[in-house]
Amino acid sequence: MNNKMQNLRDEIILRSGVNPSKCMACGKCSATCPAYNEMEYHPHQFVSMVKSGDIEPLLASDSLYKCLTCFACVDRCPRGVEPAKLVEAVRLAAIRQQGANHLKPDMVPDMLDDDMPQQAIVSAFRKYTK
Amino acid sequence: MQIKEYKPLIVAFCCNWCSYAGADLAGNNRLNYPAEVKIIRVPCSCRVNPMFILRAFQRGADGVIICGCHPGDCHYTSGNYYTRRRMALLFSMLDFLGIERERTRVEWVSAAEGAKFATTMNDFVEKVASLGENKRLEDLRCKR
Amino acid sequence: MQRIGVFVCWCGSNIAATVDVQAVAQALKNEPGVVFSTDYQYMCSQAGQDMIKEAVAEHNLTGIVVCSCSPRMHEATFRKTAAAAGLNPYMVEIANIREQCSWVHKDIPTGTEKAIILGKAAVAKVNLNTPLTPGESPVTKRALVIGGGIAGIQTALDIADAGFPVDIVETKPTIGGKMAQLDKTFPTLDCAACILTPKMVDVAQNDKIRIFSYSEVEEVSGFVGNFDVKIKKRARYVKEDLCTGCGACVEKCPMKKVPNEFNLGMDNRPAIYIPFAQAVPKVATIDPNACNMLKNGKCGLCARVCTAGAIDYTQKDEIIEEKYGAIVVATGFNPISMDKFDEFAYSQSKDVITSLEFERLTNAAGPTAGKLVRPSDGEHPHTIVFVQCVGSRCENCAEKGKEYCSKICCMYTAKHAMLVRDKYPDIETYVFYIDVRTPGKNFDEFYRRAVEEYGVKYVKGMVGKVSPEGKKLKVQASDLLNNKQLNIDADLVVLAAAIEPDKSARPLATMLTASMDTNDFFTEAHPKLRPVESPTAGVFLSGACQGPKDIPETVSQAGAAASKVIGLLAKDKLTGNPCIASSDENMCNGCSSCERVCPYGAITYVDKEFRMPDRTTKVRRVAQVNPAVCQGCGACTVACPSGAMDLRGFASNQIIAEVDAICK
Amino acid sequence: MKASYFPGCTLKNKATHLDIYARKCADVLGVTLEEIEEWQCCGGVFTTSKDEVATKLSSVRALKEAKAKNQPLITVCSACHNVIKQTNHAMEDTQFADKVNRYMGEDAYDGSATVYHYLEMLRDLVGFDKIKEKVVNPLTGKKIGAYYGCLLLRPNKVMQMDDPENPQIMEDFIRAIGAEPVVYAYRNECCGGYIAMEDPQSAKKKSNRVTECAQIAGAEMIVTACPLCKYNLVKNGSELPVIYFTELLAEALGVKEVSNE
Repeated sequence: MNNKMQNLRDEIILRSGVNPSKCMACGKCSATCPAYNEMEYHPHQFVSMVKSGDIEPLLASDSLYKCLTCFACVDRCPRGVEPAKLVEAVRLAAIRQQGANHLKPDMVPDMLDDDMPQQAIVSAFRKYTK
Repeated sequence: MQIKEYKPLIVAFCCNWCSYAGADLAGNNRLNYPAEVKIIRVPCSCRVNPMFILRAFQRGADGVIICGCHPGDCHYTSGNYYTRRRMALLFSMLDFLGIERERTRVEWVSAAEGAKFATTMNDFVEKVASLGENKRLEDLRCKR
Repeated sequence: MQRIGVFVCWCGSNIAATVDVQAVAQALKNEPGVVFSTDYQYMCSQAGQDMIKEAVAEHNLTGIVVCSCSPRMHEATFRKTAAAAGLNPYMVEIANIREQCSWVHKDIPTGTEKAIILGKAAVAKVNLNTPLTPGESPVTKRALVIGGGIAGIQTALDIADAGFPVDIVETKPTIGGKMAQLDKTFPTLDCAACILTPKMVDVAQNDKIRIFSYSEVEEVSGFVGNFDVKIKKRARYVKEDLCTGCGACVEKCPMKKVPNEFNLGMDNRPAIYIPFAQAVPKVATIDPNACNMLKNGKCGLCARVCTAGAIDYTQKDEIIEEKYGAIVVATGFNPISMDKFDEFAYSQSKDVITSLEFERLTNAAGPTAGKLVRPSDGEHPHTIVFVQCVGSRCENCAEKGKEYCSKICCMYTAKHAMLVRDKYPDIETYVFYIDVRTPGKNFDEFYRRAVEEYGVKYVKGMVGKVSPEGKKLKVQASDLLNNKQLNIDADLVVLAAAIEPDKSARPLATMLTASMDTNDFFTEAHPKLRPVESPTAGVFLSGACQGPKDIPETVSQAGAAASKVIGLLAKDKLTGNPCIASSDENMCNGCSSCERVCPYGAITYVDKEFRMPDRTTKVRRVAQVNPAVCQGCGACTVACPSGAMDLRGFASNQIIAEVDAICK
Repeated sequence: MKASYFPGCTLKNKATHLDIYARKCADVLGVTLEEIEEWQCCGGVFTTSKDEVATKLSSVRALKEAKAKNQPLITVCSACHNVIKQTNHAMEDTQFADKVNRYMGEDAYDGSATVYHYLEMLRDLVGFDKIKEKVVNPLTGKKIGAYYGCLLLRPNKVMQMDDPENPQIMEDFIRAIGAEPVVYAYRNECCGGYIAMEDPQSAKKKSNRVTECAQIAGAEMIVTACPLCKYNLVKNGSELPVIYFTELLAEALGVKEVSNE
């Protein structure tokens, strides 16, 4: 792990409040994840990859935007690891980079339909942009 | 008058089952700590009456440390919990009397922690030495 | 005034290299009470000991100070030497000038100075030593075993084998415990009943063993060798001595819809019942919550069909008082409740069951006569999913699961899956595991056989969600090795629930003043060297009450506990530690402070008559220490506000004398 | 009884029914809902990151106002409830609260307000027994599947509404209005949420899974507290009608015309 990755790893751990060392690799987070099939990297991989400092592939992956923040992994984890918070911290590390917003305002009109609640739009903005 | 190098006088109460054995282990491993530390063996840290500590200060001790088993490991199941509570009270009273907090300490040292015993004593002696002589409670009539 | 001899040991060069031993001996010669002082190369050697003995005779010594290695090393040696010389062994004190002086200090002046001070402290202490004699107490030669599972049964049999009478107290109507509910046992696959029931019969036929079934321990007082125990024998409304166990009443009872606890509620039993065919004692019991006769006086059918006249609706709970020399705790375990784990849909579907329920479901004496079917509709299952570690190895979920590994689940799950595949090769079996833990004789071989020979599909990963949909259980799980999420349509899901100590253990521990860990497992006196003894003298531990255990481990621990009990009961008298607390009755004001801090319950209060100066008498409540129970920690001496309580061997004035000597 | 009320953006727009009937029913049940003045959107999702301060300010303002009036804060929308309740919990951490309070003017806020979801209000402040008494049109015979989604229950450590794996609050509510609850396993799984914006296919899979599961269990109708859940289920072709719980309550209490759905 080089210095930069070490720092990023520490920052992610600090920001999320998650200690990936608590993970016992049972895979229940990935077993319970509703977005599993859309993800390239799955919740348990986020935990183990952050732990080992292998963060670059995560930053580049679309998986960051597939998490639904439904917290199933958080509540069902037997070790209290809270993978969803880790996913969010990695996502923030990605979208906080300049020009890296995942969702841009001019993309939004095409995504809407008449019934789409405001809730969806504000949530998506909060999750995908900085 | 001859100026003597200041060396603090430290009394250490060690419970027989953990900390005294820890001190023995420090010896077995030849881990140095200052000779100012003199150990008194008690069956359990809860045998240490606050009176003993006051007595030590009265007689000119500069620091008193009590060592017991780690919480949950007491040979007598709960003795060290009593120690913890009693000493919390005593130390705050001593603080009130002007005896610096650093002059008293409770430390948990297991029979396997020879190294911890030595580092604890080194640290404690250093802290007490930096405070200088204990004058507040010393009874000059008992002065050596 | 004491006449003290000081003996400074060189320990070869161990001490002599950094301590000027002659200077130490010389300096201590002038201490008060010291009449003789010398040094020698090896005090612990025969020659050294002889030297001490000669000095005692020659100088008429009353106390001895040995400046040598740690008292943990040779205190016992020098006490024996003193005794051989005709002194009380407790008139010896050791100044530790090796481990705590010569070995940790580098230069001779420093080491010598400290050694002298340590020697002075020891002399100051010996000046105040008094001869101590250990107390003795008699031993009641009878043991009590609490819990009648395989642990209690084995312990009782072994104790009885040595010729001592044993009583077993069991809360259920029969002994046998969890093992009686099991089908087969790993790793040999012999049937649990076939190996357990002969032992149960042995217990019943052993004239040294009494069984108090349907009973519980109500009160314990006393101490090692002399426990007084009250046992509540609950009314079973059947006279045990008359009932022949013929079962006519069970057959005729009209109230047939009571959930059968022996089959974990998977079928029903009548209000009067015998838990299973091989029950010991084979005596019927009436469930007062279900029996019409007991509830509203209408029925009485069982009394009419009983030719032995054993039914007695007026029976009352009975208290039995008995004395015991030793108590063995064998209260066992239970699977935890699955209420908080409903992601596995235990409360939503009858086809999601625990492993213990699965045992009953495959047991020939179980609710389905051993035919493996879905509990919901009685149909043959095609796919079974086993989930391991449900509630085990959980962090921070005290109200949900357990932090520890339950130890037995890996093996019984392998057994279940293997047996299914053996009997019904058409059934697909999946086992979801985090780790497979098989450290036992022939255990890993057994697990490998399940995988390799029986084709059980082991998947590294966990089940995340079970969703009952129509007749199927949709199981969503992770397969970590293939990095896939699996969706399996299962017919039966079996949860390997964590195990926890029986709920009766906590109140029992309080009664026994025996300590427990945060999980309510009993604590052993030493985790490695005294694994079957409780820190409370006279209380022993057998089986899963001390920690999760499988049957072979339980049986060996049960035997070990029995041997400890036999060792105790074989003694006519117990010799105690003389360094114990004692109270000065004249100073005690009966405040109970000492009683409250005593971890052993060694302190009691008596009303005692005291003669007053004016020749009147006055009755006062004063503390009394039971010398057989006190372990000598000294907590009470500090709690005592009047200074009445003191600790022999570590008396307050002795410790103060040491403090003074060090600070002089 | 008076309570502060946080309706949220969606309730003023696409989910007016959720809001209107919540107010009407509160009147009947003797609860006066006082809308927070100049409330701002909660943001839709809670940001868990410890260094996210700005995204929490709107919730803290609402909480602070409720606290100032010494009233419980009532939410109806699941998302608002989740965000505000989690924010409230985050404010109990003094280090974090210090950062937020720099934006809060003179009065600092310390996380001491109590937040109730409307359902919790019904259960804990009004009582389902009392609701039962006030029902004039019991929905007898209706088989209703409660859909909790993820926001109401999780993270349980903070939300503390009910057992997150086997919740009962909506089922009890359904019983109180005279209908029959249908329990199904996916009632606490995610509908897909905001992913509907950029990956509607993903949301469809999740939503369909929920409705299928409810349908197999025999539900005739799904009741929810979340506008986004309703949107996702309906949009993705739920064969079962999806209704806000406040609408059902209003129907039972006789403040809404009986629907023919």
